[in-house]
Amino acid sequence: MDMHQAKRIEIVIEKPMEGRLAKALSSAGVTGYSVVPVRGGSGRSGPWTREGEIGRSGMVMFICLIRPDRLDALLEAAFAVVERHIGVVSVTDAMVLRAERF
Amino acid sequence: MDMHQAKRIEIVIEKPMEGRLAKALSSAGVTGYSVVPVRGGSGRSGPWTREGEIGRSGMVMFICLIRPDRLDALLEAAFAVVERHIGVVSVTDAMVLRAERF
Amino acid sequence: MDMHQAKRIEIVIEKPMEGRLAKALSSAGVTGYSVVPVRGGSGRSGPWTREGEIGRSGMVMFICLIRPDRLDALLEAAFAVVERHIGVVSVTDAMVLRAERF
Amino acid sequence: MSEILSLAGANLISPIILSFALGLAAAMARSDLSIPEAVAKGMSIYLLFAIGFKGGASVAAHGIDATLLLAVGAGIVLSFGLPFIAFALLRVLTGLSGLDAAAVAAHYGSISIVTFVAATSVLEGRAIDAEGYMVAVAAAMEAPAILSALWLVARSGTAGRMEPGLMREILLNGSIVLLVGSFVIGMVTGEAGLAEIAPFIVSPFKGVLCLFLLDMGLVAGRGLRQSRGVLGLGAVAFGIAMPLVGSVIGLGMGMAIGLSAGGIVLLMVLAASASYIAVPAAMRVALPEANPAIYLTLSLGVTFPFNLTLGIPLYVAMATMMTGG
Amino acid sequence: MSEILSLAGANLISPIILSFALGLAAAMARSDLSIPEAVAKGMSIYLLFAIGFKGGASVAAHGIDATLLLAVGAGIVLSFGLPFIAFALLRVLTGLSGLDAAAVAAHYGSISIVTFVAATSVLEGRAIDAEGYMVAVAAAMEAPAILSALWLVARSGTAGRMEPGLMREILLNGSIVLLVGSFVIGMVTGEAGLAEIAPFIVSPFKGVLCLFLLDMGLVAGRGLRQSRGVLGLGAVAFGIAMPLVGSVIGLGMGMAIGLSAGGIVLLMVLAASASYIAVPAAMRVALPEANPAIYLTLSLGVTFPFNLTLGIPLYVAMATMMTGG
Amino acid sequence: MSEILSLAGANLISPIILSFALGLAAAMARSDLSIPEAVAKGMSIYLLFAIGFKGGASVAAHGIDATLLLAVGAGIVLSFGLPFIAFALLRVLTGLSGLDAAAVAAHYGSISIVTFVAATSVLEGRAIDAEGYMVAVAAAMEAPAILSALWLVARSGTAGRMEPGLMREILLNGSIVLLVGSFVIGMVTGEAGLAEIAPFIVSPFKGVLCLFLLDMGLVAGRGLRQSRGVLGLGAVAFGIAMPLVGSVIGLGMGMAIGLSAGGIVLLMVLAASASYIAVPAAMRVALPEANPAIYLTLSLGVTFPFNLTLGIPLYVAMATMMTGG
Ligand SMILES: Nc1ncnc2c1ncn2[C@@H]1O[C@H](COP(=O)(O)O)[C@@H](O)[C@H]1O
Ligand SMILES: Nc1ncnc2c1ncn2[C@@H]1O[C@H](COP(=O)(O)O)[C@@H](O)[C@H]1O
Ligand SMILES: Nc1ncnc2c1ncn2[C@@H]1O[C@H](COP(=O)(O)O)[C@@H](O)[C@H]1O
Ligand code: NA
Ligand code: NA
Ligand code: NA
Repeated sequence: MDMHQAKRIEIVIEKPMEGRLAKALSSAGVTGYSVVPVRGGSGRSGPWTREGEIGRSGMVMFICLIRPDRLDALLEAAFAVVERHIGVVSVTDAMVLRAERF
Repeated sequence: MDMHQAKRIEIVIEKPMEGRLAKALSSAGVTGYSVVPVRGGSGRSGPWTREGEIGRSGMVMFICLIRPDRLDALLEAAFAVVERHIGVVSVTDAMVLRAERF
Repeated sequence: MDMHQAKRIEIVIEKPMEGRLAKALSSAGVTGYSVVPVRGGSGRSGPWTREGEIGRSGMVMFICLIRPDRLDALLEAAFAVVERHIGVVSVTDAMVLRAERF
Repeated sequence: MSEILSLAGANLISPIILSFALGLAAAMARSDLSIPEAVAKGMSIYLLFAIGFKGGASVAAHGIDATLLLAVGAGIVLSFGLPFIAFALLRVLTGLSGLDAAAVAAHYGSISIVTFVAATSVLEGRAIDAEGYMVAVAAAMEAPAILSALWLVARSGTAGRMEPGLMREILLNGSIVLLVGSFVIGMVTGEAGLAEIAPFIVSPFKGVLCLFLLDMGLVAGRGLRQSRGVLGLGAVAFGIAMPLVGSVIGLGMGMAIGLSAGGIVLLMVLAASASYIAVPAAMRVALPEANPAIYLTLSLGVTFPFNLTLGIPLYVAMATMMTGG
Repeated sequence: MSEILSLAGANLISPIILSFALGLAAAMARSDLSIPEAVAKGMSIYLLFAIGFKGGASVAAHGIDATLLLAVGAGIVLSFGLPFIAFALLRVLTGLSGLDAAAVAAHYGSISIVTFVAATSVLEGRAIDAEGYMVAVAAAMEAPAILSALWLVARSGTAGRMEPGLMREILLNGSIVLLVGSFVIGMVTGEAGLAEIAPFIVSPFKGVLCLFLLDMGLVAGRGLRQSRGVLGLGAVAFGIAMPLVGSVIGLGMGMAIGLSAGGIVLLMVLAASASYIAVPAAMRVALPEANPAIYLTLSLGVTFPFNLTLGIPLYVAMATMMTGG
Repeated sequence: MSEILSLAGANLISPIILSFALGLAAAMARSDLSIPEAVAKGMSIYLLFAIGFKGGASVAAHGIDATLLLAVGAGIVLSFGLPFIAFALLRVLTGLSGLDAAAVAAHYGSISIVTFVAATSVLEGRAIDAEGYMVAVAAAMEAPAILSALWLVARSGTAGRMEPGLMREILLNGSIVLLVGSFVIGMVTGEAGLAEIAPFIVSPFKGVLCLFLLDMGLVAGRGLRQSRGVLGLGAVAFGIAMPLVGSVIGLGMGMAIGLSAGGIVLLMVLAASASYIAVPAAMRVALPEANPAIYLTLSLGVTFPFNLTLGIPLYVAMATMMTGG
């Protein structure tokens, strides 16, 4: 299999900020991401869960695979959104199939 | 803690292909995987969300930890399914507890 | 961007054990984690899905970013809970923004 | 003519249509109004169960009509045949590739069960009876069109292939199984069974349909907003012409096999409507290279609203006129 | 005998049973028909709330019977005691390990609330009254069996241990809390309260039960398909013999404490039914080494359908015969 | 006085209040009882759709009252103005920072639609009519308070800023769109439309409200348990004083513009209630540094239960006394 270097960025962010992060990513030229639901968790502000909730509360997780050379642009865009908000950003080295997609 | 080398494979694939990927993985002798829902995302075909949808649309994410020497077999099986379809395959180095499980 | 070394721990565990793992993590001083739903999967005990289920069956995934020096404490705490149960624990190297949060 | 317009007008200000319009408007205006996937799916299961059961109970009450088999046969013929007409029309009206045209054609041979349900609701409102087994005809029409589309693609030499297992998947598709299953349950338990659960499947039915159409409006509106520019004028014209063509063929076949006026309307609606659930999923498996934005926007964004608002009253008017009702 | 058969026959063609059969068949045929987890859980909450509330309202209407405490006591004794009988039977009929046998035994001491609900529905259909507080007996029987199973395991020296917090978790289990809570609400607000919400918890109840049983059929069918070969003939025999044994003991206790014919049927059903929600979760915590495929398949795949189809009419026949109804 | 108490007593033992109490108690006791997010959201959509539709149908039946515009205007003034009063009261009663106080103030200027629904239910129970368009007033009051809060923060020189797009987001908020949209649908389709879907939006309404309040009790109880110690005595006092202040102002304005007794009660309830859905989300975007535990616990854990149990009967008593009803 022909594998290519990539970065995997994972951003956990509050749901009300989801649209803003999506917009920031696309402005930064990020070509693709997937959003995974987060059922609950815990942080400095204590534990939480989405059970029974109805509003735009809770958090979501963006997962984004990109070419390594575009990492900085992505992080800057993400950081501008996350900055004043709670949320977690992490980056992992990864290999991807079909590099032309990233 | 006794940790062992492993590979973590993450495959985002269209929901209608979920059953075929599962079958391909088990044919390739992959012993375990977990499937995580994907709420939405964006790619070359634009943004999407599962809100309000009722059919087998959208995507799911397979997460699969395996012994490094079995990576190629898995990737080949996965690629045969993903090939003509939209979908993203990435591989990360990981360490696992309880290697006998993989 | 100012990035810092971290470890990303991913624990797939049975839902009935979710509360116990959360408690063990917080006793071990783990400051933050997110819980992601798992829709289904496969392992030595065969394939499963959450479709149509109503009880506390199935599995959930804890994702936890921590400072590398706290990895052992976390793994010990997690292992004490997972030990007799089915479940998968993996660790990946990662970089994080805003290290003061971990 | 003026009667058709007044019928259409009355249809347009029903809670059902207005709920769809509300969803459409909300999505277009980018409101965050949305219905959770699980709730939307739950409502669709409710609607399929209710419509199947009521159809079966009605067959139990009125006895199996000699035309049952004819009607099912007509449905299967329509589902196999309409894709060819759709394909030809698409080649004339649009510049779509053979692959995309075949994928679209599959949708128009198959059916939209919600359009069917909305039509049933309109018929009830006007006290026009229809054969209960039309539900079985609907189920029979879901799948055959997919085969025609694959054949169209194979003939053109492109990539489409019959994936192993796809046929079983299509025939045992959840909505077909639920529709046929609840039809059989309704037939077996009859009026007594219906009486037991009528407060669940009859009385609140229309209200649930409103919320479901609100959701469909939201999904359709979101699709229209995101795929602006995907459809040319020719494609939009197809999305309106095709249901008209289909309905006329349905009218002819319905009269030929001797359905009641209500049954004819329902056959017309089945012929005129386009799938947006079962067929899209099958297309993603069998023809992944076809562009989903095209077939989804056409089916859900153009043809569905057309049938819901203007089509159904028009088909009712045509059928009542032709049967001298 | 022939009457039992005709009762069973009538029971078998009810929408409720046929919905279960539809789900079972669909899952066996590997249809993709499925009900979202959230909807299934929503329906179970609805059913628990409705059944609890109606029980409480009925107690408010008829006054607290002197036998209430006796009935709850009998339920607790049954729940504690039945696992020992189940365990012994399993050792005779099957080759299951002590651990697996204990885990299975816990399920049979506890109860299946849906079987209880289905039985209530059958009683209503035949106009047989039952004590409203049988709902409280059901709640009381959920947990004790788990303790018996843990004791059985501890005695055999295997790994089972009383996890800290497990007892609180079991007793404050969502379904117990909801059942008891809505029972109390029904008792406090009485007939007036019931009248206010009857269009929600009474009229559509049976219809919701149909969809819920459709889901249970899907889950059971999926389980049966995946665990083919897990159960030997002996285990299957146990899955049918144990409810019969349980129901006879329930019959005896019900008569001894002076329940009405309907109340006796419900106590028999509680004794005969096996848990498939609360107990499995507790077993995953307390006895993780026990094989869930065994206890889930037995409880949901064998005993539940047996009770639903043949068991309930049999228990009704036995109870009416013994009470001379 | 004794009459208020007896009204409050009667209110307290309604299924609605007791369901809330059950949820609260279950969460406090750390039961795992919970309602899936999708089901909770589905119920909230149902309630908004039903209440909006019924309001619109009632306007269609009774004609548009001359006071409609006045009432909407009064609502907007209240929503803009109440945050200033709340802010001042908070500075007096608590040691909250300006930022936290402003965030809390925004919640109290906006409204809780479930409190409104519960009040409607109480009014119906006592056969007190209210203007159907009060639903529109509710919708109009959701958003303005947010602007006042942002202004309060900006004045104090802290970080709050008007995020681009926030205003559109707030005004096209799902609950506003659904409430206004279904209100319009109800107005357009009128009594005939209502009759078509009444078995869905009228008969089972109260029952759904019970389950929804069970969920709110669970969420509120969980919040209270987790944020123990977050609120000082002063904050709790504010959570009870502010609805009283708001209701009195609402009473005055309602009388001034000539609403009926029922309409006055609803305006009082709107003024007295605090948002816990739309405003929290807006605050997370606009004032992320404000502590959500404070405003959520106050709004959902203190003021909501107060209004539900004691507030509503008190407001009814006040309004009927002042209007000589
Ligand atoms: N170290 C972490 N690893 C994973 N998720 C985290 C971590 N810290 C915070 N989170 C997530 O972010 C949310 C808010 O964190 P905080 O701002 O610390 O309260 C938490 O509730 C978690 O869902
Ligand atoms: N780079 C990426 N990282 C994460 N997910 C992606 C990426 N690219 C595509 N996806 C997911 O795959 C879907 C289809 O991608 P595409 O084929 O590019 O439209 C997207 O909607 C995302 O959910
Ligand atoms: N290698 C793996 N990678 C990812 N998830 C796994 C893996 N093995 C097991 N799992 C998950 O853990 C569950 C239980 O595994 P097992 O104990 O092997 O039956 C599976 O059903 C999966 O959801
Ligand atoms: Na068609
Ligand atoms: Na039992
Ligand atoms: Na207010």
